[in-house]
Amino acid sequence: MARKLVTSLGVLSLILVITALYMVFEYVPTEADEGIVQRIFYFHVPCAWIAFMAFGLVAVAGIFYLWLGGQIWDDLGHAAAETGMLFCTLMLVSGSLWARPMWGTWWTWDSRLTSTFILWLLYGGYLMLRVMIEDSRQVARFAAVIGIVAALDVPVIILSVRLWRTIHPAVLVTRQGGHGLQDPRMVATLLVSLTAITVTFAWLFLVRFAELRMGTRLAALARGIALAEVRSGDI
Amino acid sequence: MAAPVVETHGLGKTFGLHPVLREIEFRLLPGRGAAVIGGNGAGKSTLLSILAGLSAPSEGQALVFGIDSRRLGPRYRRRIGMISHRSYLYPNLTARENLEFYASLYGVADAPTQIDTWLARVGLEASADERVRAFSRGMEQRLAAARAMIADPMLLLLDEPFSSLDTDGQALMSRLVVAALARGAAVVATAHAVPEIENAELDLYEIVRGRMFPLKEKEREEVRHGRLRTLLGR
Amino acid sequence: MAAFTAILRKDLRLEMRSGQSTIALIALALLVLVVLVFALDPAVARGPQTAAGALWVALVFSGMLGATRALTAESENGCIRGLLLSPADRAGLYAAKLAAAFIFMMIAEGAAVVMMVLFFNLEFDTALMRVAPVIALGALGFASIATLLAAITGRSRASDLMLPLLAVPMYVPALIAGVRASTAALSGLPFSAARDWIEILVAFNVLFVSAGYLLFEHVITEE
Amino acid sequence: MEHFGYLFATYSIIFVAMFLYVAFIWQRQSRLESEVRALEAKLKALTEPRSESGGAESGSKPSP
Repeated sequence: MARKLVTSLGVLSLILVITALYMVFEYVPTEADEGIVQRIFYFHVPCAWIAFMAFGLVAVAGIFYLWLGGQIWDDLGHAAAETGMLFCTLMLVSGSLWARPMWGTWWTWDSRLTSTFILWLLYGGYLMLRVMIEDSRQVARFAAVIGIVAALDVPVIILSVRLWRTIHPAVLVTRQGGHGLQDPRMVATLLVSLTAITVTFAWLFLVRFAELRMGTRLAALARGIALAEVRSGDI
Repeated sequence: MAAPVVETHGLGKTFGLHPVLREIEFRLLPGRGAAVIGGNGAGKSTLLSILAGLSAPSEGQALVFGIDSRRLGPRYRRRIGMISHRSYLYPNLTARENLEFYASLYGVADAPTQIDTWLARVGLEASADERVRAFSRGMEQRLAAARAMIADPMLLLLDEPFSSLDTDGQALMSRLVVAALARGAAVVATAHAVPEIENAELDLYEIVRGRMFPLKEKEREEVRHGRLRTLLGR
Repeated sequence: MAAFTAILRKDLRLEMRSGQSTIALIALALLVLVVLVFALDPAVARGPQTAAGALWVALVFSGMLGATRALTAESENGCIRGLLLSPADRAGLYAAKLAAAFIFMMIAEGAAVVMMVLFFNLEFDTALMRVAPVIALGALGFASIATLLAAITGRSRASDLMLPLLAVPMYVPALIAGVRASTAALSGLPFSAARDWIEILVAFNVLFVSAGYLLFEHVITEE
Repeated sequence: MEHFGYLFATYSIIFVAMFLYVAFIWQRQSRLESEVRALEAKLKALTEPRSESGGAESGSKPSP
């Protein structure tokens, strides 16, 4: 059943991504000011949305883990964090590749870039900690706590970074907000690619989650065997 | 009949792939003592950690004062005293300061008198104002006993309490255990092989390959005389 | 509450006896300032803006050390288990450790402020009185996350790397707000100029002190 | 078609990254799956002879 769901999501995401790519490269008109590079935007924005949403998932999984226990919640949070990290990285890379021709620089401390960069650092710390602690039950509790605390931090980060950049005007104040998708075809393209990326995220997330569940099952089996071996020696 | 202080149901603990404890069924009534023997790494300390609520069982449960050991609130933790292989004493505080600190954590009434009494009882009144860092292992163990018992616990968990004590110290520890039993406390003590508690009536248990067995009368005698024969060897 | 005072009193007594943490923290804060003085071009780097920045760098580093110190006091002889075994509630333990880390940080910051005035050519005047509450808010915020995270990273490999890796990104909002508010205070601007920043600092503190208070029991217990 | 290189690079990176991620997980998953199967067989072999006790053996039973 689960396998079927993963496969069908994969197929669906493939179809959606191809459609979205067609729309991005062929269907949508070129934006007047920014030219062709503006087309990066159609995948960049969905990646950003996924990055934030995945972090929400990590926090929710953390709350459920601390509340109910159960390895499944930990696997859920782990998969969400890792997949979220992937999309967060893609967003930073695509943002950078967009900024270079547009702003003439690879990186600028624009408010959105800064917030997402901090988000990326938080994801990185979370995933790094998972590697650095061996005991699996300890990891689960620690990761849950960090996931929750980091999610609490996100609104404060966004707020402070926004205030930071507006009060302290830079040469390159964001133009991103003023994109103004004048053409309805642009809106349609954005919506389709948003759906495509979301479904792709769900697919990647499920693939990773299934793999983690398999690992959990393997550990349980190994424990069962160790126990059975000890028992078989009982008098 | 009084409610048991400790009651375990199918208790098990696994570290990684290694089942340290399994299927442990154990009951202890107030005023009774149990001595648990077993070799190094047999799981004695793990059992005590679980009973103290410091460690969570992997299977089954342990009820302490009728409460799941993982959910022991302050009220119940206050009634547990533990001596482990680590002393839980601050090396840079004096003996008296250490006891003052724990007395305040446990909310001991009339703390100064109690502290003096306990320092005298464990024979450390002369070293009361020396830092624990300067103590020998045996003195530290005596102070740890005072620390564990200062709040008159109803459950005493003693992890190899006789190790590193001299003959006097062992006799002292035995007296303390007997006194605790006499006032109705339950005691679980662990030992490598021979339980040195001379006068106390302790029920003997042995942990073999993760499971705990009561020792029968004949086996008891053998253990008392220092000839431990593990069940495994039968 | 009884546990809070007992543990904090014990920590302060231990600290007064050895003075180790205080000296280490002050030394670290001073070193950070010295490094910054040499790292920055003295022709450009003067005045309140740079001074405030330097002060907050010192705060972050001393905070890392302070939180670690407050917790490692319990690691000798397994004292942390003694605390967990005792009736002391975990939240009280968190509050005591947070308070200890906060006090250590404030002492280090006191020294750092004096050095800042000397190094960055400021005046000993009322501006410093206005920076004090900002620093206090920042130190409390850092101590609140660092105490929670140090309990986690203390049990990981490479713990001295993991603590900053987790704590610094989380602290960014308070860092931004704190530096701006301190700059405003040092420049002699009225309170209204720093109002937004102070509000962010307060919000950060409320959020993370309560999160730490609620979540600490999950990170301090063993399996 | 100014800056087409940037556009092309972006989309290439996005899809190469996703592809590599999935390929990596799949490879690991198939390895895990074979391990799980091996362990399942082993566990079965271990528990089979005493399956009449339904796994909850009392311990006092004489070993076969």
